[in-house]
Amino acid sequence: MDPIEAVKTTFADQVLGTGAHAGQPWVDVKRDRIADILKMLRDDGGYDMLTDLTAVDYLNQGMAERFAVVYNLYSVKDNVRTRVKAWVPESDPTIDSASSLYRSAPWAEREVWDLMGITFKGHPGLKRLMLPENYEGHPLRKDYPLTGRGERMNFPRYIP
Amino acid sequence: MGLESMLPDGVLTSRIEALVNWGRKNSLWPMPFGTACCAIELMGTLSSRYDLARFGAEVIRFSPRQADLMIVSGRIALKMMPVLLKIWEQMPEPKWCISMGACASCGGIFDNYAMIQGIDRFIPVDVYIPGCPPRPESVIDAVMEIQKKVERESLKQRA
Amino acid sequence: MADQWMNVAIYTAAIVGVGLTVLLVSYLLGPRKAKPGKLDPYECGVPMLSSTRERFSVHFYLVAILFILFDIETVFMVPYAVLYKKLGVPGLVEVGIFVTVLVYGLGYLWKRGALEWD
Amino acid sequence: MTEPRKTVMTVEEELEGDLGTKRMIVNFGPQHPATHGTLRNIIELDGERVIKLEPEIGYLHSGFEKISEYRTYNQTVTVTDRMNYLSPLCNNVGFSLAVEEMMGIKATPRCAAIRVALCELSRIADHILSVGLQAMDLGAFTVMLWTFIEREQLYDIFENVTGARLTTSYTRVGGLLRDVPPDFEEMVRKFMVKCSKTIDEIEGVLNGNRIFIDRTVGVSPVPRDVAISFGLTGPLLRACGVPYDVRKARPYSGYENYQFELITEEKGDAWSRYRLRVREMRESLKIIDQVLKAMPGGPIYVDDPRIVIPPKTAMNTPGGGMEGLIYHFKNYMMGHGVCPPKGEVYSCTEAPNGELGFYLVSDGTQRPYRWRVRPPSLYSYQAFPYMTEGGLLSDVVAVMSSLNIIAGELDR
Repeated sequence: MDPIEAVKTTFADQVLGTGAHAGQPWVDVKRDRIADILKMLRDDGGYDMLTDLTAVDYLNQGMAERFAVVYNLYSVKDNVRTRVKAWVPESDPTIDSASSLYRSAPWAEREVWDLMGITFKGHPGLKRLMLPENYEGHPLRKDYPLTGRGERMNFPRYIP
Repeated sequence: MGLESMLPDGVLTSRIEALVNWGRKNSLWPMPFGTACCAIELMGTLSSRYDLARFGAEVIRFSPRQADLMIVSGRIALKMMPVLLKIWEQMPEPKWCISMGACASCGGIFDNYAMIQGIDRFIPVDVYIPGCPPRPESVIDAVMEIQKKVERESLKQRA
Repeated sequence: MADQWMNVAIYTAAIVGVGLTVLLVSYLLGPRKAKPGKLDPYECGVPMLSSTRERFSVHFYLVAILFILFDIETVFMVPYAVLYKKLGVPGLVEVGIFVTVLVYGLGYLWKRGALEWD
Repeated sequence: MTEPRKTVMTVEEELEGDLGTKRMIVNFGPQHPATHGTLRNIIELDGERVIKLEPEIGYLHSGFEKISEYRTYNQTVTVTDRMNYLSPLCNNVGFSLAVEEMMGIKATPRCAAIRVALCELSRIADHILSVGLQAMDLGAFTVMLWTFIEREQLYDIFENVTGARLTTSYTRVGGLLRDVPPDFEEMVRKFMVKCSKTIDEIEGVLNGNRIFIDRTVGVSPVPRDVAISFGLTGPLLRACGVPYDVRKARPYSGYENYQFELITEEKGDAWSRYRLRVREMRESLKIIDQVLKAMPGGPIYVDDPRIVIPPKTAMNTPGGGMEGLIYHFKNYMMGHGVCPPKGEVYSCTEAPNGELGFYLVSDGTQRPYRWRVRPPSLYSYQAFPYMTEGGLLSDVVAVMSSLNIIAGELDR
C-alpha cells in the first residue's frame, strides 16, 4: 500500500502537495489532522516505528508556512520508509502531539519545542529538554544569533 | 587558619613546607569532571598503557570531598556550568584545577549559544591542556606541571 | 606475664599515636577556608531535592541486624581457629553445635523471606 | 509494578501504617561515576524499590545542529566525530553517505571497502568499551582494563590511518582524506588475532560469573512491540528479537557483498544486550576479514568535478592548464565546491548504538540549510524509565550501562 497515495485519497483536503528527492518521496499536509494521518499510517499502513520527529525553519524561503514538522516513519515488517511534513504557520506555532501514538515521540517533541518553539497540544509534559528551564528564546530558529544572547556569560564567578 | 599562619619564616618552616609539599605532590587525588570526548582520553590515560598511577594520581575520586585535583575534561554546556561551580566550591581547600582540552579551555570549535567559552571565566584554572582531545602524554605533562606548582607553593599562600 | 601486657600497651600506644599524629598534622598544617557553598551536601552537583533526615523503610534495619548477627558469629570463631589443634575433638563438637544453631536460624530466616527485599 | 510477594512479615507491615516511610528522592546526578557522561535521573524510592524515575538530559547540549548550519559540508565532518566519541568513524561515514545520497554520487569500490573496514573496527571499539563499562559497573574492573588495552591497539590503527586517535574526521563527501597506509592490512590482522583472544577472555570471565548473571539476567526485559514503539534500534532492538539491522535492511557502502549473520537475542534484558554486543564483535571481525581479502584497488575519490580538485599534473600542464585552474577555482571559492541540489534526504547507517540517521535539507548553497541527526541514544534513553520503574535501585545501574548512552550523541 503506497502511503503517499493512501494519505492523498483519505485526507484529500489536508494534502498540500508531495515531493521527492534522491528517491525518497514525502507528502506535505496541513497541521490540523496530523494525528489522524499518523494513526492511519501506523494502523493500516503498518508504519510501527516513528524513527525521527524534527522541525525545519523555512524562514522566508517561499514555502507554504514557516515551520515544517517532519515525521520520518519506518515499517519494521516490510522495511519501507516514508516521510510526512506538517506545515505550521509562524503566527500560531502549535500542532497536535503524536505522543499518544508512538512512545518515541515525547522527547523528540520536547526537543522541537525547546529548540524551535513549536508547542505540541496534548503532550504529557512539555518542558525544555536540552536547555536550562530559565532559558528564553528558541536557538534553532533562523533569526536567533549563533552565539546566543549572552546566556553563556551570566554565571557567578568563583572568588577564591 | 592553621598553625602555619603563625609560623615565622626560617629553616624550620621551609623544611616543613618541603615535607608537606612533597606529600601533596605525590598523592594528588584527581576528580575527573568528565563530560565529553576528553573524558574518554582521560580514561585512556588512566588505563594500563599510559598509566597516570606512576605519578601518584591513580586514585580516582568521584566525590569532591576526597579530591584535590579537578580535571575538567570535556565541553561544559549551559546546564553543566552551575554543577561545575557547585562541585568546585565543595572541594576542600588545597585544590588545583586542570582544564583539559580546547573545549574546556576556550570553547573549542563550539563558539555558539550553548557552550561556555572557557571555564577560566568562572573558576580559577591552574594548567590548561591544548588539544582536541589532548594526547595522554600531554595529560601526564599537565599533571607534572601541577606537581611542580605544588612543590613551589608556600604554606602561607594557601592559608 | 607482665611483658605480655607491655607488648599490648606498646601496640595500642602505637595505634593511638599514629592516629593522633595524622589528625593533628592535618589539623595544624591544613588550610581551612569557610566558603558558603562548601558545606552543602554533595548531591552529584545539583541542589538537594529531599532532605536526608526522612524515615526510611524498616527493611534496611532488618538487614543490618542480620548482618551484625552473623558477623559476631565469625568473630566468635576466630579464637577457636587459633586453638583448634589444642582443643581437639571436644572443641570441634562445641563449635559444631554453635554453628548449627546459627545455621538453623539462617534457614528459618531464609524460609520466612527476611532475606528477600520486598 | 510486580505484586510484592506476600511474606509472613506482613503482620508487622500493618503496624508500618503509622511508621509510614516517606518516599526518598535520590538524585542519580550529572556528575556520577555510573552515568558514564552527563545524564541525570531523579529517582523516587520506596526503600530500595524504584517507584518513579525521571531522566533529565541536556547537560552536554553543544548546539551541534546550529553550528553545522554555518559550516560547509566537508567542514561539518569534524563536528560529526564529536557526537558519538566512542566510535567517531561511524559518524563520519554516516554523514558523508548522507550527502553523497543527496548528490546522487556513489563512492568508488576502494573507498566503500575502506569505509566498511573502518566502520567495523570502530564498532568493535564501541562495543568492547560498552561491555567493559557494563562489567565495571557490576564490579568486574579488570574487564574494563582489558578492553582499554584493545582500544589502544585500535587507537594505533586509527592514528595510522586518519592521523588522530579519537577525533578522526577521515571521510569527505565523495571520498576519504587520503588512502590507507601500506601496512594497514598487516596492522589490522595483528589486531584481529589479539582481539578475538581478548573477547574469549572477557566471555570466560563474565559468561559464567554468578554475580554478573544474577545482576543482568531478567533485568528490564523489553517486549518487541514496546521496543519498536519506543523507537529503539540497534543492539537494544535486536536484543528483543526484532531482526532489524540497517546494514541488512538498507545496505550501504557495499555491505551487500559481505556475508555476516544478523544476530538477535530473545528476552531483551541486560544480559541479552551484553551477549548481543559480544557476538556482534565476532561478526565484525568476520566482516573485516572479508573486506581485507577483497580490498579492491583504484582511486578513493569519485571522479566528479563538483567535488574533486584536479590532480596537480592537470593544472600546470600547458594544454590542460586553464581548464584545470577553473576546476580548482570552482572547488574552493565561495558558492562552489560541494553544493548538493536543493532538496532533502534522510539517510541512516548502522552505528554501534543503533540507527544513526542524518536528515539534511539543502538549499543549493555550500552550507546545509538544516542538519538534523537522529541519535540512537536519545530514543534508547527515553525508554529508560520503562525499563527501571518497579525494579530495585541496583538494577538502575545495571540497566544504565547496558544501554551504552553516550551524552555527546544524546544532547548534540
